[in-house]
Amino acid sequence: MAGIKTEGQQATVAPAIELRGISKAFGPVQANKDISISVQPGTIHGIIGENGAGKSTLMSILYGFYKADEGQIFIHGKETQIPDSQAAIRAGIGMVFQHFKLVENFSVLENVILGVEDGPMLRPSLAKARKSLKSLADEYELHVDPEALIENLGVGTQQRVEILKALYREADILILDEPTGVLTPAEADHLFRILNGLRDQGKTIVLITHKLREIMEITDTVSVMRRGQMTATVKTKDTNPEELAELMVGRKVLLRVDKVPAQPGEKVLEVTDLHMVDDHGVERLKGINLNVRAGEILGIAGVSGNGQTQLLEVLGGYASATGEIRINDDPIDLTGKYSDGRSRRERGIAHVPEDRQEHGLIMNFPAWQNMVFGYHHEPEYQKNKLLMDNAKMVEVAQDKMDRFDVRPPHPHLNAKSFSGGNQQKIVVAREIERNPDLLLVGQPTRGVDIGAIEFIHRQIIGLRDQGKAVLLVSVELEEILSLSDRIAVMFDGHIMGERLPDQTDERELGLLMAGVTGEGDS
Amino acid sequence: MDKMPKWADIALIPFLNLLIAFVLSGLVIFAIGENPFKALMTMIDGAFGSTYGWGYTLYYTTNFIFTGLAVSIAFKAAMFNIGGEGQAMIGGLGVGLACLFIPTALMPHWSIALVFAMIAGGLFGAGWALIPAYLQAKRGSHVVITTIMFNFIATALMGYLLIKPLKLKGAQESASASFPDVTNLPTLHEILAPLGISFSKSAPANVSLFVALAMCVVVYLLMNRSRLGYEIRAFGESPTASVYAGISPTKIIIVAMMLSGAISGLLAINATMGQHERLILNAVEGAGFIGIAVALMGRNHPFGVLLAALLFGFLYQGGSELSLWTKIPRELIVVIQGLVILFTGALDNMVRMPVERMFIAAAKRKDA
Amino acid sequence: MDFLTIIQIADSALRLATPLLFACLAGLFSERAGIFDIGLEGKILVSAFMAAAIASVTGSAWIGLLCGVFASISFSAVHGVASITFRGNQLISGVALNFLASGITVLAAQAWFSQGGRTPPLMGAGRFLPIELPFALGRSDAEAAGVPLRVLIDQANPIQQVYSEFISGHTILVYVALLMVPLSWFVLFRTRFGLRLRAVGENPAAVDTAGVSVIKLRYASMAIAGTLCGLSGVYLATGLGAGFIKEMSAGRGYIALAALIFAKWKPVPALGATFLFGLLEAIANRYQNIDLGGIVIPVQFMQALPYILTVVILAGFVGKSVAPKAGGQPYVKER
Amino acid sequence: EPAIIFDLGGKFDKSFNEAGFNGAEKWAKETGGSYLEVELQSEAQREQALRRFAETGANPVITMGFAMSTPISEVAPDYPDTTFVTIDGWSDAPNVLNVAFSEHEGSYLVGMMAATASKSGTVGFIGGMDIPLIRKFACGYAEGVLAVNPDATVIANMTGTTPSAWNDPVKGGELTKAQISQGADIVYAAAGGTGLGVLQTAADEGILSIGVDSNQNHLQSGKVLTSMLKRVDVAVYEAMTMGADIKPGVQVMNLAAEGVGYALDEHNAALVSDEMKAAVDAAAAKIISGELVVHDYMSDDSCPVLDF
Ligand SMILES: Nc1ncnc2c1ncn2[C@@H]1O[C@H](COP(=O)(O)OP(=O)(O)OP(=O)(O)O)[C@@H](O)[C@H]1O
Ligand SMILES: Nc1ncnc2c1ncn2[C@@H]1O[C@H](COP(=O)(O)OP(=O)(O)OP(=O)(O)O)[C@@H](O)[C@H]1O
Ligand SMILES: [Mg+2]
Ligand SMILES: [Mg+2]
Repeated sequence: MAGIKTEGQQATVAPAIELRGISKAFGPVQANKDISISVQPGTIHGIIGENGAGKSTLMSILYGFYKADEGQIFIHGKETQIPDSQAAIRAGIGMVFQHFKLVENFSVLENVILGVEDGPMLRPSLAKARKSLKSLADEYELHVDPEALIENLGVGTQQRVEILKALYREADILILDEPTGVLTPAEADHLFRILNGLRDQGKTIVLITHKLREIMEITDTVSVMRRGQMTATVKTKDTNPEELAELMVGRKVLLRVDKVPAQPGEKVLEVTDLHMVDDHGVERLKGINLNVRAGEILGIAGVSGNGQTQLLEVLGGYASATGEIRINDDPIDLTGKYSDGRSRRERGIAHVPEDRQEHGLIMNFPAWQNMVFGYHHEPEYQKNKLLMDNAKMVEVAQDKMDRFDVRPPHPHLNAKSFSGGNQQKIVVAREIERNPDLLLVGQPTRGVDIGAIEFIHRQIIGLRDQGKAVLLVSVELEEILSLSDRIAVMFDGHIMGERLPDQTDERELGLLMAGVTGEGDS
Repeated sequence: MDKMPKWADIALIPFLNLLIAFVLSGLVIFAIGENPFKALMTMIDGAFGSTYGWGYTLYYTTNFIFTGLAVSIAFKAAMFNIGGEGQAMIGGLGVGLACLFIPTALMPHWSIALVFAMIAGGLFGAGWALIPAYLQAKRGSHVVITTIMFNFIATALMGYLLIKPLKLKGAQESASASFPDVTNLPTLHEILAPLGISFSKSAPANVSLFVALAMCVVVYLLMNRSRLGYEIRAFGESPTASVYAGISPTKIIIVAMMLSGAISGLLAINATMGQHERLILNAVEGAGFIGIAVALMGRNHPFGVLLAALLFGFLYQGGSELSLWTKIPRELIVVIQGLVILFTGALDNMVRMPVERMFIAAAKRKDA
Repeated sequence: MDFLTIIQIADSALRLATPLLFACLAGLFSERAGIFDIGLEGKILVSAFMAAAIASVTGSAWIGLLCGVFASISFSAVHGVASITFRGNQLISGVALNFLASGITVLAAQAWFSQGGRTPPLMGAGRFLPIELPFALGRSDAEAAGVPLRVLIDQANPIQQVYSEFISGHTILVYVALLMVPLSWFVLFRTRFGLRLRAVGENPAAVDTAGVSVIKLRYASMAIAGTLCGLSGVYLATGLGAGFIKEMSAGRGYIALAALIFAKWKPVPALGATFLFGLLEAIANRYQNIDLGGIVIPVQFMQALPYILTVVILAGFVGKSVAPKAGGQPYVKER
Repeated sequence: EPAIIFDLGGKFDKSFNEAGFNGAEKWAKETGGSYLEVELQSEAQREQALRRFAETGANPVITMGFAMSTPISEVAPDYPDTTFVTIDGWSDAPNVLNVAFSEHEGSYLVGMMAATASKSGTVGFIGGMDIPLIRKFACGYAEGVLAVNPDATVIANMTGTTPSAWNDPVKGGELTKAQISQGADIVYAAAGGTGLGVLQTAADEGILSIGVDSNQNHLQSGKVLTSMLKRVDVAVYEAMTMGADIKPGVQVMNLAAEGVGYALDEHNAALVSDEMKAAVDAAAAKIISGELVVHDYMSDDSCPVLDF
């Protein structure tokens, strides 16, 4: 691990980046409030904070993607106006966004030169880029086939293209927004090697991440953001994860969940040799075998994109597959007439989807209509053969919202008007209150604040304690470790192996997640 | 936190949109050398100044309620059905076939004929929407383009039928024989006379108006109170979430489009059965397209559609009067229609953004 | 059907394909930049009107051309404001513009010329006249030989027939349209501008973060689309026809869109697709009720054939075409 | 106050409707009177226009075009005090005057002229919407052509089957080109606004054309052989002059009544030789006297000399 450059040098050199009093509002939301920060050249600076704290907004302002309402930007000590990305690029800033900004059906080369072509004709630009790409690749261990189409590359490679893009633009300040969220541990290590190499060449790097481990491992300094404000900037070597977590949330955080040992009963869910091919003809599930018993939580760990989403989709009834799935020892229809969400619900499967806004809720429907979403056929919500009973639905919604402490408890408010955590509570309330035999839960606490996380975790454990089966998918290893009674790790459409939470650790799981099998695994 | 109160969304914004469209239309009238205010007075007088005017205004309104509701249902399912014109044309074919070929013995009274005609018109209209719907659902062919194509195909088909098989022998015009008298629907004159209200005898507004009003209620209940309506709206808002909830996209696309086509097809009971009493070319007169403007104006709400249909009924009848009494061609209403669609539909944000900002600013001021 | 007849039908097809080709390329630039344009129809119409009106007033087809193109660009600009600046629904904007065009042209024509919504017939320099290419058999050859041109061509060798009938004798705009095909290809696939334009239709965020203005690019595409679509209308009114009549675009904008899909958003196939539709129209013109050994295909079927074909193409029976990914969506910054 | 309703082609179609318009204008200028008018925009408006004019007390209400037959039959009984005039249409109602033209006779004459002027022995006919009325034109024309040159070929095409066929000059032009390539060197256009495209293209391609309804010789001066006149202007003028005193029934506008004829003016003087004129006038005299009967397609829906 690289250390910090000598203290003396830092004092005399102007900071690579200095932000003063940056504020930015999106309509009624104040995303950044009077933020000041400075980053020394040749260092890696981490930024952490809860979801919605304003990290990405701040960095997007630096990259000219948004314009700050107020504040100044200094680059290498000079005040710089950054009205657009072109200006940022001129100022030597490059940014790798959380969601890559690549043109899928263009080649690597075309993506690299886009916006910095040398003249009106393409050919000379391409030729030049081809050459410099080669030297960049050698210099920084960034090997990519320049003629390959982006859509044929894996995420790790795509990220390398993004970094190449920045370097080709001669950036000496590189911003990376949550770069490791989509990477396997091995890929992440490779990335960090590259970043260290860049720092050694004198480049300045800003790294946004949610993972305290990464902050501790690679950064020189770290800033913490909370609710649009910068709460602290400290030297990494002077701090520890507990302190950072406290700075992030504003109070002491208990990272463990209390629970009694599981009392597993009958097999509720049994999956045998499940295969699934997606719309693009790619096989996403390659023979999954697993089971969940009544009264236990099976956690599925894995880097996202390894088939967990597809597994939930198949179980939830909105993707077809081959193989066998049994509920309470009864096979369910995988392709035919009864392979839809409604039939699955009738078989006692409830489902908290991974993406509440894409799947779990209709954002423009009021809460009361969302509270019956998926269950709108149930007799209790019907007034007669033709019409639904709106009054009853509002009443039920009100009751659930009260008990799940959804704030504000107004059933007539549209789903989009609730904060992420409260949206999640609406979904959890709806699904758990069905009292299902099997609960599928995907990323239950993604983008949810600590308080809500605790509440939701308690609900899930409560359901288990009532003797229900729970299948939990999460990319957060901590969450998996603290909630699960058994852990299965998914990689590339396979279950790599199963572990018991108290007999494994993040390190071992991380290896499995990267596709490295231990002894006794498939 | 909502950015705007609901009344601003359903009343203020459409009003402002409409205002801009009308001011521009006034400028157009001015630019072609006519007096916009006189033109407006002519239109108002022609559309509302007599029971004759009302009769035509309501006749057109009836057409637009049908097509407006049709477009709005498809809109709710996030389908942009531009095929109302063709669906109404083919609905007319259904109505025409029913009136011409169902033996009058089976239809002893107009009310029974009306039921047959509604079924036939609805089925034919729905059928004409089925292929675009199926292609959208199963093959992802954009429903906008396919429905436009089906409008052209419907025109060609009707042209063929009215020149060859259905044409009245010996006649010059491309039109079918007149329908049997028993299928002729009572006009407002006939309906209101027993109540002691005298209404112009010659205006075409007929009992279909009440069918249209009933359809508003039916559509309201369907969309806002029934499971199917719930599913259609859910699908329209978020297809991905609907799949999660077990709502079949294929089913919703096909059902919503067919409902839309069926209601478009019902237009024919007003135009073909009620007014012309025989099959002619182009009985629809662009009502299918106006349905788009009506649905946009009415915010896809049946009650709003009703109001917007009345507005367009007024424009249509007023526009006809304009071309009778002034030198302003009837195309003026096409211009107004274009402007209304542009400002209520495509340029909605031009008004909405500043109004929203105003409300946010006002809210902030109140908080402070 | 003899060889010459085929050539003559092809000749007619080329003329009829020209407005489609211009409009199709217009749609190509627009949709490649991520903006759906069902307003092609309206733009053809306004430019046809303006071109004819101004040409009849000034007596110059070229001034008519400029004004026609200007009118079409203005409509494009409105479409741009609606769909780029105000992020409105592009389909609705297109529909609205079609309405506007169909009304305003008649209104203006009536106010201006009082001829029932049409412009006066264009004479002489008010029209683009056919150009006789060197070595082609033309009117002067016929006069010199003292026989009708038709006879002269009938007697010529096949190559001369193709040259004189099919290749020669079109107005300049036909050749411009053909030239636009390689030009469009070159601009889109060989220049910086083309790269950015295609990128903005696939992933505008990539362009934006690369420091290039999405808005400017999209407006540029609108301007190009406006120009090309304008030429389509100009040709219709001052090349193919001799004046404006109401609704003279007659669905060509929609057919052009269909051709665009058929051509998978590529310039050279666009030529093929529009020529095919032109050919269908030429055949329907010439053979009204086609008798296929007992079964008579009614003329209405021939007229509807382009539309039916479009549906078939859209249904994917002729191979799936994938539209530019960002098509139809306004660009909103997101991370 | 009289009223006139123009058909879909509009009053400036340089053809049928414009002839009616000219008649009305002539009346207005001579009497200083004013009249109501409307140009229809759609099929569905027909009845409304009739009723509106009748309602406001216009008398007579003159309608242009065959398509008014049914609407007039529908509306006329409701307004017994109004007299309706239908030009080209037909209604049995007691308060309707049906004005019927003998287009076949006029077409016969221009057919003779076409056959005389043709060098190739092939002449063309381009009709508007394919309806019996237009076939009547075509049939008379073909008879006239064959009377002069029994070996001649007549190529007949219709522009379309919907009302838009009256207003499609581009298609008219393409049809003309097709006929030229089939050998035609004279084309007779009976197609309303579409005919403008025919005349234009014929002139561009260096062949002669024949206009219809109004005198269209001036449209392409020196390139239009003649025009088959259908004196709609006379009919309208007379109806307006008679005002409310019109006698309902049938008014036949044939050659004898000078309802049809051919146009001769300075624009085509050079094209019409004295012999041609003499032959045509002789035939006209025979038709008037009844010695020569031109077949009327509409009498039996068939044409002995032409297949459609
Ligand atoms: N384009 C936008 N329009 C409106 N609100 C926005 C926009 N972008 C961000 N916000 C809001 O601004 C706040 C800060 O968002 P930002 O994305 O900067 O947070 P973040 O710290 O990056 O969160 P995460 O960890 O989830 O990436 C949030 O409340 C977010 O909803
Ligand atoms: N576009 C509109 N124009 C005029 N009035 C409207 C419009 N939309 C709704 N309204 C009126 O607003 C009131 C509320 O309508 P309604 O309860 O049906 O709204 P909604 O949007 O269907 O709400 P929800 O579905 O949430 O119950 C009713 O009186 C209705 O007639
Ligand atoms: Mg972020
Ligand atoms: Mg040629």
